[in-house]
Amino acid sequence: MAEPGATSAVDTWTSDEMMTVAAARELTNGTVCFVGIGLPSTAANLARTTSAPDVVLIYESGCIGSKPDHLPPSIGDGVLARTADAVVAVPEIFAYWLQSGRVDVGFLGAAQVDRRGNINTTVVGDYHSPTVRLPGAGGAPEIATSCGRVIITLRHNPRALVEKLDFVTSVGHGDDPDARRRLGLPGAGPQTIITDLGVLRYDRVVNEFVLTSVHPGVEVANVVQATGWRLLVAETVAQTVAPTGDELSALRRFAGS
Amino acid sequence: MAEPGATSAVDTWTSDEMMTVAAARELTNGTVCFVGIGLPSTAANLARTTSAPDVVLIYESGCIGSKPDHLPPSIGDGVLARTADAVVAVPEIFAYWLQSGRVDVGFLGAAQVDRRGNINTTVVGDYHSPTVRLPGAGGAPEIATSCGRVIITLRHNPRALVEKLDFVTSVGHGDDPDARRRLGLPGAGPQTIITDLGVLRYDRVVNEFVLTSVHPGVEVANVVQATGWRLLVAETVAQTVAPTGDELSALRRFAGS
Amino acid sequence: MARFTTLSAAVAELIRDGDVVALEGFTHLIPFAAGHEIIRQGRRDLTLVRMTPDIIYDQLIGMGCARKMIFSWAGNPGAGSLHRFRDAVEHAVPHLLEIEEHSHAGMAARYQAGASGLPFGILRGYAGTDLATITPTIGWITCPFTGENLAAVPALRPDVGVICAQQADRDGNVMLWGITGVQKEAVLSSKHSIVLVEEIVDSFSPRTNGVVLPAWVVDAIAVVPSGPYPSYAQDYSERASSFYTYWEPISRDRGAFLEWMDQHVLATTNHAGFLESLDRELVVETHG
Amino acid sequence: MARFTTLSAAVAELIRDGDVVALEGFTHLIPFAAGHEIIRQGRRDLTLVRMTPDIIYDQLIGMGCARKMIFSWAGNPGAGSLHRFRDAVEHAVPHLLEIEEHSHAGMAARYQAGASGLPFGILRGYAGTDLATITPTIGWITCPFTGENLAAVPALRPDVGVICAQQADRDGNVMLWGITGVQKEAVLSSKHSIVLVEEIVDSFSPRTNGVVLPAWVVDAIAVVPSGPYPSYAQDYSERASSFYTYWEPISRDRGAFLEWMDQHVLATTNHAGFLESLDRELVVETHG
Repeated sequence: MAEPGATSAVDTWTSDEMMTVAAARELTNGTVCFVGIGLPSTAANLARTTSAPDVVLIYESGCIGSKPDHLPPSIGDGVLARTADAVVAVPEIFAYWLQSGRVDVGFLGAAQVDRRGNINTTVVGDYHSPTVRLPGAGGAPEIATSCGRVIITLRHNPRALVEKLDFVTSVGHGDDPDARRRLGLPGAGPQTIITDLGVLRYDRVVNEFVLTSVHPGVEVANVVQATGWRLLVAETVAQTVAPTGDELSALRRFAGS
Repeated sequence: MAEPGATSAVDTWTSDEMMTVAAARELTNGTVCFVGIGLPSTAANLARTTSAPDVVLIYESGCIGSKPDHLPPSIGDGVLARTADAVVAVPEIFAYWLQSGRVDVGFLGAAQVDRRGNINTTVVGDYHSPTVRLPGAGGAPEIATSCGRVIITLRHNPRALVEKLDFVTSVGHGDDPDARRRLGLPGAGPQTIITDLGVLRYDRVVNEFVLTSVHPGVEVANVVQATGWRLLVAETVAQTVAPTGDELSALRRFAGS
Repeated sequence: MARFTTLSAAVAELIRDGDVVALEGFTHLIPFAAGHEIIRQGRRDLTLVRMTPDIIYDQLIGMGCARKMIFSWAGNPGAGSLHRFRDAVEHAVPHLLEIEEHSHAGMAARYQAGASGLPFGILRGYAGTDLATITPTIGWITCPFTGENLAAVPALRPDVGVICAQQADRDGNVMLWGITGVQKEAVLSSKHSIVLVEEIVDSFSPRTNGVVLPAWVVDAIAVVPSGPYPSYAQDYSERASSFYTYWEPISRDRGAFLEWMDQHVLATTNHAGFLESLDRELVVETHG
Repeated sequence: MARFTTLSAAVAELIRDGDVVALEGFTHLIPFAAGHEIIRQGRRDLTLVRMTPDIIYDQLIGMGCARKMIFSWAGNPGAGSLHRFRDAVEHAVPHLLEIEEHSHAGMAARYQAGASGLPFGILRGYAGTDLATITPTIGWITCPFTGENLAAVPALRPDVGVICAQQADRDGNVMLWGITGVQKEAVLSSKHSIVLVEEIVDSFSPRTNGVVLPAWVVDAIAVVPSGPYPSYAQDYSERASSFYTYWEPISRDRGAFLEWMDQHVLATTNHAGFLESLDRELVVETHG
């Protein structure tokens, strides 16, 4: 985790801002990062404009090394192409850049995630008669397959962090610690889940995500209650360093411009 | 075959010029043509600058629609890229443009060809202990596989038009009229062999190439003697129309400039 | 060989009821105008193919043009759901929509296979997912050299591929640049193609990620300025992000949706008419 | 991450005896200077990979650097044979050369598979040819959807990929344009890469078929003006076709070949020295 810097924290920030800042801190300089729409793009660009100026952002629209000066509302805005080191076709971005194993970190959102980091972005309810039809897979299954590691971000509630997924769109650690090897998934899979309440890290021994950090103002009990499975809690739970003034001003400048 | 035009023939031309002119006449306007180095490139460009201005030349170097103003000595000269409608990567030219079945006519040269239009450009003698090591396959096997039809050009002698190939580099009609279908080769295969002595056309019924035309000054007997197999001769053998003055001046201007 | 025509004539001639149609575009250069014209001409039973179906596919579905959709991510990017798509899948409104869903990598491999004249493409993906269970067009293949098991997906070969590009030259060659998505593959994998361009130029300039499609792989070219609106054409316009949020409440309500479609699509005769029918502030900031 | 260095340092650091090395280039941008440097440093037992091995591979073979060659077309384009290659294959001079030969389409598919992180690629080819008999790296695979039988070829993953490009920027990004061959794939499939550039620029301009390789996929960049000579760098030089014909009688005679290599490669310390050692008329018309 990057040092948050010496600037003192400020008092007012939203839990979404805390989540974004915590995600940005996961990226160190030089990391090659496959960036999805929304929070991942915000977090990666926050890292790029603060602690990790040489982070490389790859967008599935084919933009490699984009350096946008404002937050693009989609993953295919003109600013991403204009500021990229290279722009390539979409088949190439998935074959030559993602599948090849060149990406260190993939960011994924989720409608549902389970204790092993498996992800559902397809349906709530039965597939053939869904309660809520979600957008579907997009780039996620192969991001989960091929990135060096995956960071999952989502808002924490029992309908999102669930005991059992309605549909497995993207594989985290399957059902057991050996599942990825058995399925031929080369990346290490999800290692971190960052929510608006805290940070969960994958523990290979118990083969599930364990609460390791709570955000300022959040109690461990809150997080346990907001989780749909019996959440394991680390022996020592840290308190996430609050967003610094530098982080917040960079985030707000970037998102607002 | 394109009309040679009204201009009267001139007296002096080489047998190689006759061969090139005869090959050029095979291309009608709008034909998409996959062009190899040497005579094919000369013939295709001759067609483009005379009878078939809208012939589309594709070079395996990735140049699509090149319109060179002089004969390039290689298939990758700058003039081919500078005058192309599009330049693409080599993997793309083979996958999206050749294998896809978008090319009407492929031109192939040969060190050896047999009566069924199978081609050897690999070795003379035994593969593992060759008398002459030739350049190898290049683009030929898949040109022979995927083009709508193939035109073969080579100088006529019994060591080139042989009873049995030393090595099958590219498949014409295999051993029997059904071979292409059985092997899954979508194009119609070689339909014409143009040499410095005459023109042979593939006859599906007898499953071999038949002499249909001799160049001016060549006797049928000369051609039969210069062929390494018992050459079948059409009932009526035409005489190839001699190169016209227009064709010769275009050819010489193009090749010489 | 490309012919210059109107969009309306191109749709009338090349797109038929029951066709498999790919209107491709990856955020950039989405052929909205073509989708509207398909709606105006009342096509039915289409199989709609696209990696990222967005508002224009939502409109085609809501207006009853589609029998099936083949896709990998269906949403209103940055704004929310495709409510007409959801209504069709969740409640069979206006009628049942068959779906065949893949991942982006799988769809890209399918287009590549189609453009390459191969029956299938391969990728490392789908293993362990439920996609592999519910989508019959996901298969498996073993590497003959390493024994690795990989996913196989069949080639896409749409009847008609429709894309937007920035420019055509007078010979009918087409050029697009910037984010070019799978548009080259959509054209090269389709039996026929329609290209909407911003303008006709005497000659092309080199561009970042410039893609030129020669005239002989294109069937019809129509000049439709701002044809991608509310999407954009790089160096001609900006993405009208406000339209995507404006659309969210309209699409949520089927009545409001139908009224809007009546007023802005069915009651207009072409894309210029559509753009004129919109509130000026929705258009003018991004599309001049 | 790309480091700027000299060609001699890059070869010394990255290319080792026994390595699989791809010096790619398709007529255009052939890394001649890198081949000469490998000869100067006396590398041995290399497996040389290239679609179109030409004079520079002939020189590497004749000088005893190569144990094996993986290729699809070995000739002196427009001029004749590779006599040193032929001497190795026909008479084991200077020693036996193992060969593994494919078609262009097969080699391209192998590079694509390597760049894509796949163990193999597929193509419609080789069926009925003797290539399928003598080359063990040609296999077969059945389409799980149509039952069609297709050729399979294993991925290429060279230890080092070496290419020429026109430009690098100060951050180490690399740009090449014009005929770009399989150079992107050669770099992306290789474990390490060396790029020779004509010059370093502040920023890139858009170019026809412009390919940019980001700094983080390149290991070493060396500025070597006219590095491709007698091949060329579009917009910097023209192909020195006269060199290819000049070379034919030299390469035909092993004695003349060795003398020439001594004088022009071994006795010079770098590419500038090599160019100076040549008769002026061979160089000046095409490479200024």
